[in-house]
Amino acid sequence: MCYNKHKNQLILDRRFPPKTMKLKLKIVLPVAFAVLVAVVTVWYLKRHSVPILQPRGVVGQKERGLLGFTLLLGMTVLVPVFIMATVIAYRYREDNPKRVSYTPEWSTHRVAETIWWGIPITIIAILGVVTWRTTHQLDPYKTLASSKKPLTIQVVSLDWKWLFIYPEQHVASVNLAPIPVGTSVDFEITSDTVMNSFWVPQLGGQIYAMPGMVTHLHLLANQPGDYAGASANISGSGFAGMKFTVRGSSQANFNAWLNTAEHATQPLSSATYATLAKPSKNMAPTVYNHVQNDLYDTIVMNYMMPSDTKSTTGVKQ
Amino acid sequence: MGLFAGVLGRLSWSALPHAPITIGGAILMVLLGLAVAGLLTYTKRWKWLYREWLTAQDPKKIGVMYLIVAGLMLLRGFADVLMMRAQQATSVGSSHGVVSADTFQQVFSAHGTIMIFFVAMGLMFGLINLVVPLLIGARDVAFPFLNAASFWLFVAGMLLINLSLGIGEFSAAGWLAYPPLSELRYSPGVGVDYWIWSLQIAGAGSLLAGVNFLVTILKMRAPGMTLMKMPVFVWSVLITMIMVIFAFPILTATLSLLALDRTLGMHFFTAGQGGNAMMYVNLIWAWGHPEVYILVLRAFGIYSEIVATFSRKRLFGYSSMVWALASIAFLSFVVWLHHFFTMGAGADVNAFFGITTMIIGIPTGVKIFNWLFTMFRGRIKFASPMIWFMGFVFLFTIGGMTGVMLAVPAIDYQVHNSLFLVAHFHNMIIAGVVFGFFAGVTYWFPKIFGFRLHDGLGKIAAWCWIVGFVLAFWPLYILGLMGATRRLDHYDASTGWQPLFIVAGIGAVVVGIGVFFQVLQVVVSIWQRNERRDLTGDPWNGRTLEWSTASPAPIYNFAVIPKVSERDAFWVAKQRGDKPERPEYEDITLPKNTPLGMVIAGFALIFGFAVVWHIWWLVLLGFVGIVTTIIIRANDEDTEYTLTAREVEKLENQAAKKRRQYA
Amino acid sequence: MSTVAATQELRRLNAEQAATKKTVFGFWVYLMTDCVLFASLFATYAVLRNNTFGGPSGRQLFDLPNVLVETLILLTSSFTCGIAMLAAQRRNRQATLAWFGITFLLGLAFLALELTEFRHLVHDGNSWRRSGFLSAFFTLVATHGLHISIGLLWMVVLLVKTIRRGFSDSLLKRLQLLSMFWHFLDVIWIFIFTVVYLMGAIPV
Amino acid sequence: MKTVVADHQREQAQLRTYVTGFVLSVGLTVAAYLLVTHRAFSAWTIAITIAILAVVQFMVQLIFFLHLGQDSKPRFKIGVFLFMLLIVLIIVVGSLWIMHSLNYRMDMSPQRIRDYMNAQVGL
Repeated sequence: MCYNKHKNQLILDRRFPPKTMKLKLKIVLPVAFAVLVAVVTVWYLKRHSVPILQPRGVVGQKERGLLGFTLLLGMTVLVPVFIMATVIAYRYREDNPKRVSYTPEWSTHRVAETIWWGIPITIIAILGVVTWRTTHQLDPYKTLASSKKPLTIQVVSLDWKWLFIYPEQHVASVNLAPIPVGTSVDFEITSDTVMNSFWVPQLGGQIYAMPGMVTHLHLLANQPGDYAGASANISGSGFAGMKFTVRGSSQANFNAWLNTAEHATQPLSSATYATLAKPSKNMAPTVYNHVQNDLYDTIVMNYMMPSDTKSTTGVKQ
Repeated sequence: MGLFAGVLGRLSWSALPHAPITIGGAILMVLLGLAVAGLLTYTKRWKWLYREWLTAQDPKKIGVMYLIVAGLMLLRGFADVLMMRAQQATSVGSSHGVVSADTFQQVFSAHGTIMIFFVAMGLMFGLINLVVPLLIGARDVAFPFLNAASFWLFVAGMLLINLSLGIGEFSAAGWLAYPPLSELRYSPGVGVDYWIWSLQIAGAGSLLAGVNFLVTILKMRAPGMTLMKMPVFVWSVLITMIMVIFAFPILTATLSLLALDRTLGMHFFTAGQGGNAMMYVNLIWAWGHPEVYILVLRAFGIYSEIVATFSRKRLFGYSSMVWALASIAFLSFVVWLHHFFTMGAGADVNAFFGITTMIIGIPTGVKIFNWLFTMFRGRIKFASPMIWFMGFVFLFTIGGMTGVMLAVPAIDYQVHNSLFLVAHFHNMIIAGVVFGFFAGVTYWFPKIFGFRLHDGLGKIAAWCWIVGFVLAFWPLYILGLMGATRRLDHYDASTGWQPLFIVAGIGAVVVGIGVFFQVLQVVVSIWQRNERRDLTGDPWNGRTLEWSTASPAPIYNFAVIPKVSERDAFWVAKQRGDKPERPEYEDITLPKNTPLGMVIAGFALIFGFAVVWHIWWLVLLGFVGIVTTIIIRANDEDTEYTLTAREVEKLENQAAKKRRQYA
Repeated sequence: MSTVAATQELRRLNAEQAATKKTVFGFWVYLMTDCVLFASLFATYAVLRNNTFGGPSGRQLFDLPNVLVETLILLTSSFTCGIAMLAAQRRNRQATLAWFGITFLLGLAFLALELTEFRHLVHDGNSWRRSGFLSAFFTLVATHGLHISIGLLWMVVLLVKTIRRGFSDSLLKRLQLLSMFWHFLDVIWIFIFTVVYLMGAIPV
Repeated sequence: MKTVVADHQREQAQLRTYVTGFVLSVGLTVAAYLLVTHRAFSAWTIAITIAILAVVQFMVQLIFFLHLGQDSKPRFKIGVFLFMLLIVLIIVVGSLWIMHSLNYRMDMSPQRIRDYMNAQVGL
């Protein structure tokens, strides 16, 4: 029977779960489970590439530091709450044999309340100051301080591929963007299809690619290497394939790549661009040369002005 | 197709589903419907269903129907979860998993929309209908007919979104359908229209319910119950209703603009022609963020009630809890830009919204400390609601911490739209909102149905949900840091992500076991209902007014409206041990049952379906139907009946006699 | 016996009055949500104001004298609606019907002027498909026009009810709601008139 | 008898408020209209003044026609109204601030954006 009429009190259902599970187990088991999860996590992170925690770009390193700082700040609230919750739940449980005080009417305590209004406020104040400073410091529109001459790459997100145009060098490449190491690279990003998000986790940060608008993202690679990039905003059925690589390379390798690009077989005129703009998935990296110089501006302007005034791109509105 | 095109707009045979998964889902839904219809005809209960439930105006009946519909939608949403986990665990390198990319995108769009709009909002309005009139000592809501109409509009929205499984397809643009992807040019199908119109209809239902409950709480409290003497759950409902009435019009406006873009060729958010897609993102999140706080604030209210009752102590710091609720409500309207830090706004704008987002963490932290100090020096009885609460405390704090991390714009640049973000908001919604409702439903179940739920099974379900949640979403936090974006239907083997997706799949299965135990709990409790009956109306030694009346609560809630003099009125009365004096009954006027609420929603469903398929004559018919039904209802004079004092006395004695039989 | 009946009657009257105040408050809350709906449309219009995509802007399209006449008509209809409510409180059926009739005609005139303005715009090729600005303009002004039509339909329903069944408390309550709705629409039009038309016509 | 007279007086007072409300509204509308059509001041001052005139007319309509603020003790009506104003301000001003900041950085001419970026040297 589960309801005892005389004592007008609820007897927990003894039949299920089995009586034998000791109370201590109910605390030790979750703690053990949490420790196991933490250990497996650390082991797993050690053995796999974790771009956000192993950045190779100046911006990425600053952002990782900020992530660590905020995590620690958060821990100063999380750990006390976990400890208090466990201790209070254990000590003041109903069937605690030890005599513990029971004050049903006690419901306010000035000092305690000022403490837990005060502490979160100070923590958030600290974090607020840090946020204000770092948001201005890490503004994607800022050029990064570097000894070398900054490089501009115009990025156009298409239906499920990325087009990188090197305006000064008049070459273009799809799904592969070599950049010289140690240079502040200004990515001028727009889209000729739906909204995408240009994201290179290992170099740091992302920004939306939107049709008819130009957004800027400055990245700087500290050392050579292939850095995976992806679109972080759903853009239709080929979204999972919208991957590209930013190849940090020494100045020599970068110049070598430019040479091969200049002698590429296909020029990037508006006609070839029109075929390129047609939807296609998982396109292998290809290179174009003799890029038509106002191609990028036309792509952007196509959405700003009616196309009858000046239209070269094949993609009709 | 000449004549045919005009008559049925875009609707044609090709609208039937092709992909195996959707065909299976559609057939399952049809079979389920037929089974229920068959059962009703077999037990000859159609009349009973129509008389007792479909035309009901009693908020408790409407609340039960909300819970049933939301429960069904939880199962459907959970089916989407299993499909997504299976796809993401298997679709690596050469293999393309269980579903095609396009179906996968429809699955996650449907999952998000159903879970937020039809499960969370449904459970919430269900609980509020059931309990708020009881908590404030009222007999009914302010506008009973409006209450029934908003429930049926909610059902019409639910039906429209489920119709998209069988006829046509659903939106593949995510649960918030950002343009230009959701514009005609990139989503030419009917998917996005289904999404828009099911949300418009359900959203209208929510808005009307918001107005209704705001007026109920402000105007129909028991005599003597001032605002600061209300139970904290009623405070959280009052504040949430204020947020509902000021957030949902933004959703209605934004969805209408997108609908105008798609139907009349306007250019609000189109890529060219002067449209500005960024404005859509701005408006949808100006509603979006208050919406998620609308969900979580009421779960906070439920936790306050549960912790106070099960610790057998007054809630700690009542006024600071109310101030925390009010400050969260206001702050929730000034933070929405943290959903698009990475769109390219200036550093000042990003920093401002980052800081306001962090400030919301303060009142939430205060509430958690207040709950812990309510438990401090109490006598805590760990029934299953308290297990849900303990799960909430541990998991929600982790979610809160990752939320504060995401509030820093520079960090958000790294993890925006990654699985880290997905894990964060699931942390908040599952650990916060869903655990809160399961605890609330278990807590108030005896007051609604007269018998208690099986507590042991409830605890196992709670543990399954907690462990399953950690297994399902902790890997997602790691995957987010490893560079995995959300909504991926395929990824390369070289990324090393597959083991984590498999663990997440196992987590989903464990949560599935938890859901199974919940269904088992309900079935077992119904099976043993005579043993588990609650005869005193106060199974948990409660503190607030709803435990002073019998359970299941009679149709008029209170034979005599109680007088209230201070907080936790019922607890104080019990402590003083004053005998309930002989009640002198009075006449009670109650609303008559009417099917018109259902009829309006039926016409709204026809209107929505017709607009989706451009069947213009049916659109006109639907609209005219709605207007005429409203006019008919407005002219209908005798909408109430009165129970004379003697009838009330007879009903009370009958109920008392039945209770004595069970004892 | 009479005291019991009197208290019964008093309690019924109080209940009646409480019910009216509750409904009026409920409708007022609904009007506030409509304000937020219009605020979203105003915000969208303000953002898309200059997105004319090469097409004509407000300055070329708006015929200010016509709009001034519309505004004055709506103000007068708001005034006559006030007078009609006074007559209704006096339960003078003739005066109420007359004044509400005038309010109805003024509302209809406002709607007619607005529709002709729309027809001219569409006729000259500046329909809502032409540009973001025109979409926002048509939607904002037409939503207000839609609310006006709902108000007019509501007025017809209530006038027919007054003619057929004369005054009852619930009818007075509904007339009060209608007049609140009508004054509210007038307030919204003030902002449309200022933000859309006047600010649109300021020579920059 | 006394109640009838009181009603009459109350009605006259009500009529007077409607008339003054109406005259004020018409006056404000025409004033704003003339300001715009006679280009007497700079665009900026005209915009500000007609905005103020609109707000004044808004208040006139609220007080004279919608009888705001004269309800019973727990003033929920005016409470809901003020919170609505707050939300409307947040949405409209917030949206404009955000969209201005977005557009300012989004479709600038290439030359101006280069200066903008160079002006703020980052890390």
